[in-house]
Amino acid sequence: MAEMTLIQAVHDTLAEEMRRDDRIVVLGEDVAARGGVFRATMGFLEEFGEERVIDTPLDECLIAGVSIGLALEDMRPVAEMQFADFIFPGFNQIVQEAARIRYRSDGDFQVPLVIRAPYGGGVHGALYHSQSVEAFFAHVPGLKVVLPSTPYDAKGMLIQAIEDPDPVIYLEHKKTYRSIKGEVPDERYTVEFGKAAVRREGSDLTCVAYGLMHHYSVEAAERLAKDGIDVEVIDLRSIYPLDMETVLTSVAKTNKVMIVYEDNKFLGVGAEVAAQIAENALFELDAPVVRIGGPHVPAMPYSSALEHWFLPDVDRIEQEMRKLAGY
Amino acid sequence: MAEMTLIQAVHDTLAEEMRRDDRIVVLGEDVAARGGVFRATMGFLEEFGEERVIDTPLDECLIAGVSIGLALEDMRPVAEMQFADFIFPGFNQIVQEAARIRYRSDGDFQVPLVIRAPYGGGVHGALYHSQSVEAFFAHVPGLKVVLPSTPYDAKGMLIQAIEDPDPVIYLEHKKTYRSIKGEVPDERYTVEFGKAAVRREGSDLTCVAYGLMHHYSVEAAERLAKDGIDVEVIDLRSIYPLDMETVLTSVAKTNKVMIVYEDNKFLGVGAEVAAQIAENALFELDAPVVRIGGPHVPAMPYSSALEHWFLPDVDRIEQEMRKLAGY
Amino acid sequence: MARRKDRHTDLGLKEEDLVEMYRIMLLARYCDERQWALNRQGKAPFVVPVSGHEGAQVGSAWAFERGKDVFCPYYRDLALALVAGFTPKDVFCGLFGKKDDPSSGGRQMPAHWGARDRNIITGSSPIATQCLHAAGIALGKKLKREDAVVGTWFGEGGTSEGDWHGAMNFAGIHKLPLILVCENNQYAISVHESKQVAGRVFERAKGYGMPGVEGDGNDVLVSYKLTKEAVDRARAGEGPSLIELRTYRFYSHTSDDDDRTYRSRDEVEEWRKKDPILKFEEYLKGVNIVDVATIDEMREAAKTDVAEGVKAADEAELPDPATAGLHVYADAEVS
Amino acid sequence: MARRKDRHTDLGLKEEDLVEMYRIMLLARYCDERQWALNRQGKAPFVVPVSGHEGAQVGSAWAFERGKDVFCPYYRDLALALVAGFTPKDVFCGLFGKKDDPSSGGRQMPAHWGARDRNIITGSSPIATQCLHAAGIALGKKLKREDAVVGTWFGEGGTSEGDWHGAMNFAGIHKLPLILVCENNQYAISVHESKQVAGRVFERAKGYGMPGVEGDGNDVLVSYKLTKEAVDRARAGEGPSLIELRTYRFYSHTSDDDDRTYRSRDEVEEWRKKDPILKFEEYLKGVNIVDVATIDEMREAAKTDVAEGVKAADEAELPDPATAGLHVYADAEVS
Ligand SMILES: Cc1ncc(C[n+]2csc(CCOP(=O)(O)OP(=O)(O)O)c2C)c(N)n1
Ligand SMILES: Cc1ncc(C[n+]2csc(CCOP(=O)(O)OP(=O)(O)O)c2C)c(N)n1
Ligand SMILES: [Mg+2]
Ligand SMILES: [Mg+2]
Repeated sequence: MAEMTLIQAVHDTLAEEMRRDDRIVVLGEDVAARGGVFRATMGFLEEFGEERVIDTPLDECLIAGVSIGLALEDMRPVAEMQFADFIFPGFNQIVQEAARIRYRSDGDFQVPLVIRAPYGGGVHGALYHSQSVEAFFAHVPGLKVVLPSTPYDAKGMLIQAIEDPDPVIYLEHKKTYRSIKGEVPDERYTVEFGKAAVRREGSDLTCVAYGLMHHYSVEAAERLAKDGIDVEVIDLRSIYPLDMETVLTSVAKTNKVMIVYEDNKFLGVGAEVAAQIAENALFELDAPVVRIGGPHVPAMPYSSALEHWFLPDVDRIEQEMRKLAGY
Repeated sequence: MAEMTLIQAVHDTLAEEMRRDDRIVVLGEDVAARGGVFRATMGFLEEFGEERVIDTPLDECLIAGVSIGLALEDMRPVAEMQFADFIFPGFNQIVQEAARIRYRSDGDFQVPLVIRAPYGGGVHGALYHSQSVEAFFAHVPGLKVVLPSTPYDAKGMLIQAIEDPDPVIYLEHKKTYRSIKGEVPDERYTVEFGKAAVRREGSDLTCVAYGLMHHYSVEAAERLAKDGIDVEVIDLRSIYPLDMETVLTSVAKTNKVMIVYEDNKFLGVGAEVAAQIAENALFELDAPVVRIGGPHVPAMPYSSALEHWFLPDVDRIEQEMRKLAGY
Repeated sequence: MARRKDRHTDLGLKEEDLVEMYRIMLLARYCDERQWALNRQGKAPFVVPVSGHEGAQVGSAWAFERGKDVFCPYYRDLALALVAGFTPKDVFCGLFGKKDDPSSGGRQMPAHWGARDRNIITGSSPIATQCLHAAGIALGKKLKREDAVVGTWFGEGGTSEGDWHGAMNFAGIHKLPLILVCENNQYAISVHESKQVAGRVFERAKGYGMPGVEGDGNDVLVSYKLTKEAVDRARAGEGPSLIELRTYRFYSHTSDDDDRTYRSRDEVEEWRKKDPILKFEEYLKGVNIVDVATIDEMREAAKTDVAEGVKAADEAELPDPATAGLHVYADAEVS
Repeated sequence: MARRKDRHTDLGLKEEDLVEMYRIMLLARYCDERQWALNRQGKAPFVVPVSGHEGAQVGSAWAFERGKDVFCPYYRDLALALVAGFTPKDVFCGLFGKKDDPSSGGRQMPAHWGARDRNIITGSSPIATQCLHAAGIALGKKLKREDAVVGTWFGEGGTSEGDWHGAMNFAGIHKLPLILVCENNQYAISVHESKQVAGRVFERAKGYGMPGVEGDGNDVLVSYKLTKEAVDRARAGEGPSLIELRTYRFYSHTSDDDDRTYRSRDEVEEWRKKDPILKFEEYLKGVNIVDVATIDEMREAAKTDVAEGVKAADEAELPDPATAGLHVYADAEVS
């Protein structure tokens, strides 16, 4: 057991898995000589050689398409998209090919592929280094979409993703990379997809979040706790499969629910969570569902003042929690 | 006033507009010599010449990107994506460029661009000629997404789209092309975006739909009417901007609501509509919100038996309406 | 006399090879004619024709080693699929959307070839995506030290997509055992080559650091020769090649198309005279491998095979709608 | 003596041109040095360096007609932006995310150049997208019968994206007045050209039916010459060209990068000796346009201009958060 940052957990786990399974190949922009712009593959080139650690051309379509080919050859590609914002040239390959190959071939072919990408804002990344992309992919049957937000989950879910016989979009929040530390067991373990984690138990209201926003939500909940308001905070971790059971159980207990996410609110993940609550727990609710999400603006601006305007923060979450608790 | 099919309305309107405004250029695959694979631009090459009716290479990224350039030059490109399913190679240009140019330049540049695409299933198109893509684009601030489902709207909304100074994704349901006929006034008119149409008034329950599904819903509602159950059917027409006012007014009246769409249910448009109802009309509801959407399967299979399994039809909608009415 | 005209011996092709290549070309042609007839009868809603491309496809596919090399074709490649092991029954099961369709069990449109046991990688409708899969598979073969070669086929329209560019670039950088075969029939649906391709397809190879050649795709031996040389180079570790085979499709793009809006009847007539099957028959007769009688016999046999395939496919079962939720993920049925 | 060495007169460049080109190169260099210093002081979170590219940028940009032609640059093009009309104050307003940043009013990261009134089209971070905008704009110019020429700039890494392929293809097919300028500095962040580009960039031009040339990007006159010839051809209706200017960046990719992990200090040193500014100074001295004294003077003047720009930008206002919801659509504020 060691305490480490989230990025360290990603790095160490990936290295461990590559030592165990030589079908694993890492590919992407700057993953080899540079060890990744966030250092997720630092030292890999030296340890695993340039056949298993491949600097690709600057072409995300290529990264996705070549990875699919490798997966079809029963390799275990772990592709890195340098920033989630740059995944879109590969959108067609991911959505039309990776996601649909098992289904369209009636189970004859499969694509055991992991695509890792750093996402999320609050790092002065402006419009093109701050985006959240989970909603696009979670909408696509055939893909799994996970967003670990603790070092523990980063490890367990990365191993799970590599073992998964289907394509997994594995998203890492940039701002959690070094700011979030936690204990990581030395032994190998997996974290099952489709199981949310109750990060804080509470009885007064349910707050559903994931990624950076779940950390902010826990912080906000602690503030309310001082005033005797007990918030249950759920970290979804996996968007597809989505663990609505945990959410609905919590809502049945607290009768109030809010969903916090930094992606654009409209048709973001919170829309699906709210919809499923409206379908399945309507009469459990004592207050309208509350969603806190990014404004309908094309991603976060650069200048600090503007960025702050966009991104939900602990203060705002706290405020909304108090409002909802007092409803 | 003439009765015509939806595709005829698209064709005639586009031709009319091109006669009025020579900044309009049509471009896409097979739009010139072939007049479009659905004949939307039949005769255009002859009338407007090859400078204004451009057969592009087979590259949707190019179609989107070149169109953006034309729009930046103050032309009025109307691009055709041959099938909505093939829009994804252009996803990056549409989402990252067209949608964000006004915002990122602080209003210095704009992209008055219309992208037309036939979408939707029930035409033996299988996985790659049946898809619904509205949810992907409606999630992206900076884009407008409209889906006219009558010849009247097809005309009014196409003119509106061309006049709109921002990028508009204009989606035409393939199955409505020739099956849906209606009166179209000769004079020029626009249909404002963000105004839903109440296609059938009713007091017992609200059914929100768009595209082909709204026609099916009206049909199902007529069946219920025979038994004295009065369904209000709303055709959203425009997904962004989204007219929740009309939906909420209706829900306040009927106290029951269902949403019907053929796209994959998870994170499809119905999720946002349901979420906004849960946020704003929770206590108006006498029954849980119901969503009917495509199953979590990578688009429609080919074989008729399988296709039928996927696509919501009048029978299924009727069934669900009866269930909800009887709740 | 015959010696002088013999072009196949130097290519390492035996008489049996030629006869089998010819037989498959006939099978493909008759499958095509039959599927059009079925379409007119209302029994096949959607048809993708191959006629005209048989020489390019059979010639190029023949250069690969079945059971070892990998095929990443596109929808036009009916004749290629037959080389790789599809039977007429397989073809028509696909056409009718039957459960026994090896490609997809009736899930995909006809002509979306794929079958793991025949080393044909599942294909989709979006153009040119298979080129990158082929590059990835070729990389996999290289990393695994297997001496298999990968082939990918596409129309000249396919060269416009970014996927093709990426595959060319990656194959060139990593000297992958990948053969990229362009069946240039001069039209992408209605769009003429001149509006599709700036420059010439095969001339692009140099800019990606690989050899590029062009040849008469309606000559099955030329198609074989150019591809075989490339496959041999690839197997020897000398990297990828681009091959442009010039050909023509005799029918409309698909049964949803009507080519009269964009191709003159004269042009079509002109190209029908260059029919790859007739051309090959002339050759086979010239080198005394067949005569008029054997040709008739073989044509009849092929027709019979096709008819039997149609019958078997017609009698085959439709997929069970209860299976429509399977194979979205490995681990769960969805609904 | 001087005559023999005169390379600029034949190019149609006057003394004033050379002096102005030199001045802008200096401005760019000092802007760069200043932004690094500000970064170290914690006053600029993000820096994109230009040093090393000044010759390629100023030489190529100079071949265009300001006020008429259109620039579609990429983030590295600080010196180009100065040619097109940016001032040091503009540059530093961008660096500090100030309201007066002409590119985006502080919304985008620094170095995302754009300004309608200077004919610089707004740029984004996703690589190579601007190449297709440039093609579309060039088509627009052609349709409108304006004799403007469009230029687009990108790194050799940018050639890998499908957008670049599409722009080359479309420009070639329609003989667009488009100049594609590759600033090949041999690295895309850490990825060496050999892992990025199969073949050679300029050799790809032929496959798209256009001329392709390469030259020493560290020589501002070579950069000008090759581009000017291409612009003249384009303006005469002879279509597009691809120009590869070989150069090097002196610093890390950005302030978030550390180039010591992938470039040897020797290699960097080697290229610093080929500094385009020193090279140009040698030339200017050789043809007696400047002497040591004028160089000193001009360097001091440029430093002063940069310092004043920094000061003005420092004093400029930050954007008002109340404006953050504006300009999503023309017709509405959103929240
Ligand atoms: C990404 C994408 N865009 C458009 C289409 C529609 N489409 C299908 S085939 C075709 C033409 C292909 O032409 P070519 O590559 O030359 O092959 P050919 O049919 O001539 O053999 C087009 C445009 C598609 N299937 N995929
Ligand atoms: C689509 C996309 N993918 C990845 C990136 C990240 N990225 C930014 S710059 C860069 C390298 C670009 O290299 P090159 O085009 O050679 O230009 P240079 O920086 O060398 O001038 C990369 C990979 C990006 N901005 N956009
Ligand atoms: Mg073709
Ligand atoms: Mg570079």
